[in-house]
Amino acid sequence: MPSIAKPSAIHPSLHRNDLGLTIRDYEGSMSTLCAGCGHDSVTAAIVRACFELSLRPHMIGKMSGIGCSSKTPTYFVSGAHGFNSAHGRMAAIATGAIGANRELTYIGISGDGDSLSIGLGHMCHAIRRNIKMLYVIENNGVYGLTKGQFSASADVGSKSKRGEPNRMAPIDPVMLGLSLGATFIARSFSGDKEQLVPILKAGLAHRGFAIVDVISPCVTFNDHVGSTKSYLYTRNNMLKVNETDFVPPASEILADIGQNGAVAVPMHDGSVVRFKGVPPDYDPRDRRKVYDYLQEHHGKGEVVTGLLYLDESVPDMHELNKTPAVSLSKIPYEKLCPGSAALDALQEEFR
Amino acid sequence: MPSIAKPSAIHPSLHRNDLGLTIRDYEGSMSTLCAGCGHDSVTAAIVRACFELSLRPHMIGKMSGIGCSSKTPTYFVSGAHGFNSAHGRMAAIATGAIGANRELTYIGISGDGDSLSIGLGHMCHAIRRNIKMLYVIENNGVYGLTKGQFSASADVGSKSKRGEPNRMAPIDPVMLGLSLGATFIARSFSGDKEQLVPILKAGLAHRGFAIVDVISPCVTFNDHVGSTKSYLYTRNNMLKVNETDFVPPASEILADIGQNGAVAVPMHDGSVVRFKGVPPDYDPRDRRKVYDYLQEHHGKGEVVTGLLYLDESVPDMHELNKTPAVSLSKIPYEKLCPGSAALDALQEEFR
Amino acid sequence: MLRTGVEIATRVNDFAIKLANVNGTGSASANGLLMQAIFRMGIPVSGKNLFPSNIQGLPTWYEIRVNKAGYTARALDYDLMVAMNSQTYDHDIKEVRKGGYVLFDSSWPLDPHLHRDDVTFLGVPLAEMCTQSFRESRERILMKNIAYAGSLIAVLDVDMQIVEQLLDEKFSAKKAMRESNLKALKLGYDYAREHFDPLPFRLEKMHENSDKILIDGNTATALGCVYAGATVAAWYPITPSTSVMDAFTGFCNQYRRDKETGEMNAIIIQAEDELSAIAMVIGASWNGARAFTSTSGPGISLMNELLGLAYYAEIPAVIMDIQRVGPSTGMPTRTQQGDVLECAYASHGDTKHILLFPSNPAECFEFAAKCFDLAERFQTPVFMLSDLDIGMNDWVVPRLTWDDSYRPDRGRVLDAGQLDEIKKYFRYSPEDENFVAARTLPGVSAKGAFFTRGSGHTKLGAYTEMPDEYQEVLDRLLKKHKAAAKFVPAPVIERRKGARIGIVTIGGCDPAVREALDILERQGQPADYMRIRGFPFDESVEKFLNGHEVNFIVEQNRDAQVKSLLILETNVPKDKLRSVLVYGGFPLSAKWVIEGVLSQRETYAIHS
Amino acid sequence: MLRTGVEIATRVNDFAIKLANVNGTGSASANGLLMQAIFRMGIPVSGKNLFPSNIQGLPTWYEIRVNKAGYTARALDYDLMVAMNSQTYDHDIKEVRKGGYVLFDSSWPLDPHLHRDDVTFLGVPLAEMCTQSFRESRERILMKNIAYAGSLIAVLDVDMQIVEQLLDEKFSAKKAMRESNLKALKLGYDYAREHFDPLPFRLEKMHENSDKILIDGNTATALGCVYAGATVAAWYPITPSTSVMDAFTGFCNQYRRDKETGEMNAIIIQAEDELSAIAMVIGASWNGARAFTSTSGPGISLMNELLGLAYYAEIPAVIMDIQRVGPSTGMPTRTQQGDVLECAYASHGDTKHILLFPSNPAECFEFAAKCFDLAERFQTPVFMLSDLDIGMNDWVVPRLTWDDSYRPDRGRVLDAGQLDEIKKYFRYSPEDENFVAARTLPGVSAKGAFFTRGSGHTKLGAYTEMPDEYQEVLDRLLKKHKAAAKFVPAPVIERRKGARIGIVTIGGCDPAVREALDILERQGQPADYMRIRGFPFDESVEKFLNGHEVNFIVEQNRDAQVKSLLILETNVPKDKLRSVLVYGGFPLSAKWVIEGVLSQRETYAIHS
Ligand SMILES: Cc1ncc(C[n+]2csc(CCOP(=O)(O)OP(=O)(O)O)c2C)c(N)n1
Ligand SMILES: Cc1ncc(C[n+]2csc(CCOP(=O)(O)OP(=O)(O)O)c2C)c(N)n1
Ligand code: SF4
Ligand code: SF4
Ligand SMILES: [Mg+2]
Ligand SMILES: [Mg+2]
Repeated sequence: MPSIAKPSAIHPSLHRNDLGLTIRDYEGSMSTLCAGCGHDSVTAAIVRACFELSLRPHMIGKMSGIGCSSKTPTYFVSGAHGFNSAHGRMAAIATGAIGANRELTYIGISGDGDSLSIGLGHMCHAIRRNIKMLYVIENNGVYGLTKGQFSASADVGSKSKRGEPNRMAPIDPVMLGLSLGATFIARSFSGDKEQLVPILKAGLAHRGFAIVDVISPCVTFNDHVGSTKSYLYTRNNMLKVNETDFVPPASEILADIGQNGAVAVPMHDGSVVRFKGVPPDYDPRDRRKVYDYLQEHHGKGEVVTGLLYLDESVPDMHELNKTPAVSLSKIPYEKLCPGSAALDALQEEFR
Repeated sequence: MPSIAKPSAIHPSLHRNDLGLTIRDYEGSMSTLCAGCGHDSVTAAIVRACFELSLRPHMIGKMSGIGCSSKTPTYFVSGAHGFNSAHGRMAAIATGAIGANRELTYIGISGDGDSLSIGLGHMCHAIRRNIKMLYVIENNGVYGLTKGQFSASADVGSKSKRGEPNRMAPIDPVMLGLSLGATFIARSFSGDKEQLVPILKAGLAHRGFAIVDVISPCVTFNDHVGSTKSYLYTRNNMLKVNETDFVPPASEILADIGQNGAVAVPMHDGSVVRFKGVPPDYDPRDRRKVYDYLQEHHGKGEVVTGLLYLDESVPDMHELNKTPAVSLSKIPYEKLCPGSAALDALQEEFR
Repeated sequence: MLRTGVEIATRVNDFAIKLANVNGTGSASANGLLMQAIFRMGIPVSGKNLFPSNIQGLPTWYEIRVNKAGYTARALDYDLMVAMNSQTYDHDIKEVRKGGYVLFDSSWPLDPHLHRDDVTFLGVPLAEMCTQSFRESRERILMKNIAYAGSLIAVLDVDMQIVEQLLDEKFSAKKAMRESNLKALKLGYDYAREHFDPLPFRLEKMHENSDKILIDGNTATALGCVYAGATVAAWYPITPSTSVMDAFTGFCNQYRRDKETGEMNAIIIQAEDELSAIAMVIGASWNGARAFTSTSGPGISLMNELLGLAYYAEIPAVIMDIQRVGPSTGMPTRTQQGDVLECAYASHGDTKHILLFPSNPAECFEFAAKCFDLAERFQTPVFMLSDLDIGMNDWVVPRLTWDDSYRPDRGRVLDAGQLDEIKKYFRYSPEDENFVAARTLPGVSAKGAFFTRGSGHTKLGAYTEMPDEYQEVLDRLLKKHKAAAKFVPAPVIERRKGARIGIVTIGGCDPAVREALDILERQGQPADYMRIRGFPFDESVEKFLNGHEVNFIVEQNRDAQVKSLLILETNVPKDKLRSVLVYGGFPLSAKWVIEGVLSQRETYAIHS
Repeated sequence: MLRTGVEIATRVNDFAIKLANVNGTGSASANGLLMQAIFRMGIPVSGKNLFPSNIQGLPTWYEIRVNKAGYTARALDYDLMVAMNSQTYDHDIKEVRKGGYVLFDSSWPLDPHLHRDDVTFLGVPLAEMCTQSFRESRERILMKNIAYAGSLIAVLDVDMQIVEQLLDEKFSAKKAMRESNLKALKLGYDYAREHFDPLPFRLEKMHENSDKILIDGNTATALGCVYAGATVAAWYPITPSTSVMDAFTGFCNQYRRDKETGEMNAIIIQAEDELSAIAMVIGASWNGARAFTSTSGPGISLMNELLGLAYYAEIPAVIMDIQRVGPSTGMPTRTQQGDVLECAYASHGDTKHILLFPSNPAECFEFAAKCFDLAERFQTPVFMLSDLDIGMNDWVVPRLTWDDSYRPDRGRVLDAGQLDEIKKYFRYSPEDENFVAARTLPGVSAKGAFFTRGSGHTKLGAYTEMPDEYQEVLDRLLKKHKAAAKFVPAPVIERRKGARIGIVTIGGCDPAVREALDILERQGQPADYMRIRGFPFDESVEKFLNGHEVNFIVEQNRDAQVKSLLILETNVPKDKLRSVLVYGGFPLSAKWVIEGVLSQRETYAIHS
């Protein structure tokens, strides 16, 4: 099918990163989403995060399910392998992919339908296994690709385009993550790149499973008055609990960490995540405090955003399973096959 | 296959309930579970709860998935229809059953494997829909019927029979329920009938979805030293946060409710649940407090039991959907078919 | 009827036009308006919407075929192309037949390389005119479509009164919208009248549609479920089945809601996935409600396990499978008949299911209702295999009728009274002449209580792991399935003089195959026709096939799934069955059927 | 070889015994001990464990057949019944053949109604003796089993040295256990020696097993996966497949763990369900690891959707399906071959998969490894269809051998170097002679990067919704599947003089069918034999079937699934194919095969 002739986006800065690559090198093919779709902004933020972290494109694995959101991996880092799999199964497919090759950096893109309905069980168990990946939920409160049905993240009272209110309690990936022992939990907004990019970078550096719930409005089916996932509503009700600073490994900035009241968390890979403007009654390392804070502000109808919870102390799936540092898919066959002699010896037990 | 010849259990009291039935009338066929299995005690508690509530056997619907736990509906209330369905699908099948007939009292029996692994998504969405049923998880930390693999509820460090420790964070149905907005959340122990029976009765009277997580040891595969789901461990580490009193509708006891520091919650059907011995820092009606309390004591390795959280204010699936009070399956066809005249009229729109 | 690529006499009510648009620009309403107006002119017409799996920005096409003889299958050569999508100019302009016409937006000049000498280009400055006449940018985009509709109305002689009438009906509430639509319509209309000569093909009123309606299969399916008395619907959104539930919801609000109390005599549950959707249907049916789900291929795959439970535990379930192109996600907005084998034998172990094959929305209505009677009488899952073409396109079909004396066939269900009369109740015996045993519903009587299980059970309903006891039940299930053959809709059979071959098909292939049959007959290749409408197959299916030296099975999948089912489930020798397979994803055209049959001419002995 | 019910000459190494126990009382080890001892005596033997889907308390049986001629399929008439389960006395005692023996626990008197004049009752006061000799109640229960083993050793002439040797090996670590076992053994042994005359059938050393081993299919399957170099295993527990992963885990700890670092060159993931298990396999294979899952029918049903994804996106996947009795939960501890059709055509849309049919543990080992080569060469799912009988029973098979020169066939995978050499990389072309295109692995080179999708794609890997582009790829997939016929294990074919009929089967039916063939030949009914080992079918399969006027397809399911596959996927006329179906859930016996064939004698013209 002929591809669209929109003019390709222009990036003023052709600034190069440590690999000598420009941000262009992290882009993908032209988006086919609706003009104004929040998902395209998330794509742009991912492009920037990968660029700034100087990730090698071919060492990235892009995973997704099915949905408008799940289409987006085609729109970033065309130099990376991508897998647009089946509806709701991405977390499980990623688990297998990561099991086979722990050397790649995994970026999973999902939607609220993909993750909170059909794929809910898989996501919960991916959290349990603490598989090392960045897991982005592009959350618009509806099933975009199937034309606007409520998803499980729709808030009570939020109105559909036709005006019917949703009546069921929403599934909040943040609360869910807290209850399941998730080790990295963030919420952001597609319209706030300043906040989103550092969070994505921190997520990419995290030791295990990093959930980032991004409110990403669906301009076509859920951006109307009465929706609690619209641009307007989110802007008006968004509360930033903190600002995230991502400090790459061995950066001189390391010096002033912890100073002037900022909370600093050293990441597994040597980088540091620094939280600024953290309220006194809040500590991103204390599950109880976080839950309490969120409950309180959620009660006030506020959409709390930021890197909400972080715990670098929990081993990921590979550490738990004592697999070698090198990718299992790279281990030479000779090391895997016990050989005929061992077989003969073994068979003495079968007599 | 010939059924077993164990002598059938003897019940001393042949006391009759309001329907003139004895407890025998609430029993089912002989259990084929291992001698000492916790599930059999849960069965006994259910028998007693139904008997004491004077439920009409044929107005009960028994639902289950697959597992040793899911076998138990055959062992109680043989006068009720039962549905031993498929592994993990009970919550969804019950949703449909309840949708069709809201007049029955539904008792769902599941296992930790059935509910927290393969059936996790369905259970979470049953919570969201707040379908009116008692949902019992007979939680033994293992897959009993398939011979003892760890389930998702196995605690970190809990040892398998072979001695390997579980390494992944458990999925705790109580925490999960809190995060998903469940309206009735309890935890108990198969070995503590005094606590369990009133909780089951309260659950049966609840307006919506009542989760009861019952620690129910698997004597064959998970009752050894090193297991955190053994009889011994549970007894030693169990902390009763409160005592539940179930007060049936229009009972004289109603008088002294609320007195001597007890918390009393009026149920949808006019009955009352009274909490005794509630710690000062605890309120079963305050989600935040409950979460905080559980986190604190869980941290100390305590197994907090009791009717932990209760909210009677949330409508169930039928109320949310404005269905009639009578079972949909009973509505006469004449009321359902618009008839030929309406069809002719309608078709003017199709021209 | 097909015409060769060259000859172009002036033709009345016999031509095909194609409209190429950009998805999400509101062209659908303009195209629908045209289609509906032609329908109201009493002329046989069809419209096929070829849309992408995308919400906005990708190419989308709409085809309208007008044919006084009533041939309304997809035509493959277009007399007129309305080229509104610059991305696809190349492709679209190539598709116009020699001597055909291209109507395009002349606000921008056509790139020279797009020019063709053998077609006439009709330029209308649509964007220009709309920009001048309308303020809002969104409105300008929308009105462009109405404007080209206006031009078409002019060049094709669509009855303007009818069009205005349609606008009145559509915008009775919103006067302003009506005005702007009329305005846009006039823009295009007047421009065309001024600048273009009459085309060699045009419309003229007929009286073919007085007893007909214009409806899509999914709406008709939903209506069938309402009339059958379905009260529980569970589903998970998936193209192209979603509109079944949208329509069912609408009809329930219209017909099932109590004006005073606001209570609705139905519950529609958007499930968390397809596993739960079928689970809910099974749970509701177990409890005595008429329940159904609508889905498409991927959903059927996910339902596999529970379909086996319903089959083995003998629980009614109705599944509307609106097929799309597989495997996997495949092409969600393209049509295929690729789920036939999967539905017939869904689930592990030995299972066989009942299938119905509607050919158009009218049969969707009839068969949807029928599904519930079959599911309850045979206490088993019943599939209606519709598809995207039937389900989502508007078809001209005879008015739907309903017999008010109809009462649901609930099958064998014992009530409290009947239970009192028997000594002891057993779920799986005694069986009736169709090998069906009586079930009981929860909440009726303790005497009827039994334990439903998907594990091994005896004919009395008790748990078993014993071969003979297990086998006894499984063997009855096989007989029960065979017995259903007499109850599914019989095949439609039409014979022609001198026919020695048979042409067989299912579902939406019907109009294309019928057109092909006429053409073949004219070419001295008369063939008998059979359209299969249900599985298990009725004896008449076997008789027809055995009665012809060769039968061509026309179906829309790669692996000849219907033919495979005929081979396995009838006594017909394999060499009597040939395939004509078309599975690219667009609705079937007679041309492909004819080519498919004639290309195999040499491979069979017959014909002078 | 079968004997008629009456004649009872003294027989050496030719008899069958059945042991009836209560589940969960530890009888398995006693029965296994006997079986192993007989094996060590060099005598052809088989043991079939008929256990319930229950952990403790329900009836369970173990059958041992000893046959010097090597016929070790299930025998249906028992010379000796060891009746240890009072619940099933009735049933068990009835099963003993005329003139047979019943060994029972005489601690309690047998109810008179159980008495039979035509069998001899051997009472051993097992409980009594054990209560006197052992303190702990659990020990008493366990030792009762060892005690009856002792009695059997006595009456059957099992070599006591071998038994003691086995105990030494088993309890090398636990001396105390060894002593109590020996003690219990002696109790039963001495009692029997004292009280019973020699039986008319007994054991005598032979030398048949020197080059053989005793192993179950699931262990062999796991071993095959280890030797094939599988590094990622994902599974969800389900009987009877669970022991595949138990064994794989054990072998990985043994062979894949680095003694120093403790690191393991494999990851075994217990998934949350079967959907995720297959998802993990697909993810891992996509990433270049050899990955597999093991499951049974219900799991296959749940995997349906993703199997279509792997087929269409062309991703290797290996699935070990240890079949059990369906439909639905069915009988989890009974055996069947009921998933053949579901696996062959799994998923919606047009799909076809590669199937392997091992007949015993030795082939499980060989085929399990083969699965990975096929999956990677053809970039598609490959199923090995084992079953409960093969997978969970101990079989006597030739020692397993491994060719150290074997290297995995990774199929077409481009490395960085090869990618540098090509101008541009496209996922789905060019194709090789087997219609397979080269894939690339993530993490190798940006030049090899592509987007894997289950949605419509062109032969270059780009997204498409266009019929011709879609069809081009789908047609190649069909050719690719056909091409695999040359690569799956060829059928085993054995011809007999004068044979005019063919007898065809798959998998674990092999020993029973071979025994039947010998008996039929003796009865003047020689038949040629073909055991199919893979799908798609090799030409030789077609040739064999066409070469016989009638072929009997022996299989363990109700719906003749293998025969159906042969009808659909070969050119063989239907009337050449007949069915012999045995699907009650117990392993096949020659008796049923013979009956099945002879009962259809009248229906075909052949034989003098
Ligand atoms: C098994 C299956 N069921 C249903 C669908 C149809 N489907 C495609 S996308 C989608 C939901 C998408 O919603 P979400 O994940 O929130 O993504 P969004 O489009 O909103 O970004 C559904 C139901 C499918 N592709 N597969
Ligand atoms: C689809 C499917 N997968 C796997 C199984 C096998 N299976 C039966 S019960 C069970 C787990 C039971 O564990 P749980 O729910 O905790 O019940 P318990 O036996 O411990 O009481 C499993 C995996 C099955 N029956 N169906
Ligand atoms: S439908 Fe909504 S989610 Fe999908 S692309 Fe358009 S705006 Fe984005
Ligand atoms: S195995 Fe465990 S859970 Fe199952 S019956 Fe026995 S004790 Fe109970
Ligand atoms: Mg969404
Ligand atoms: Mg359990």
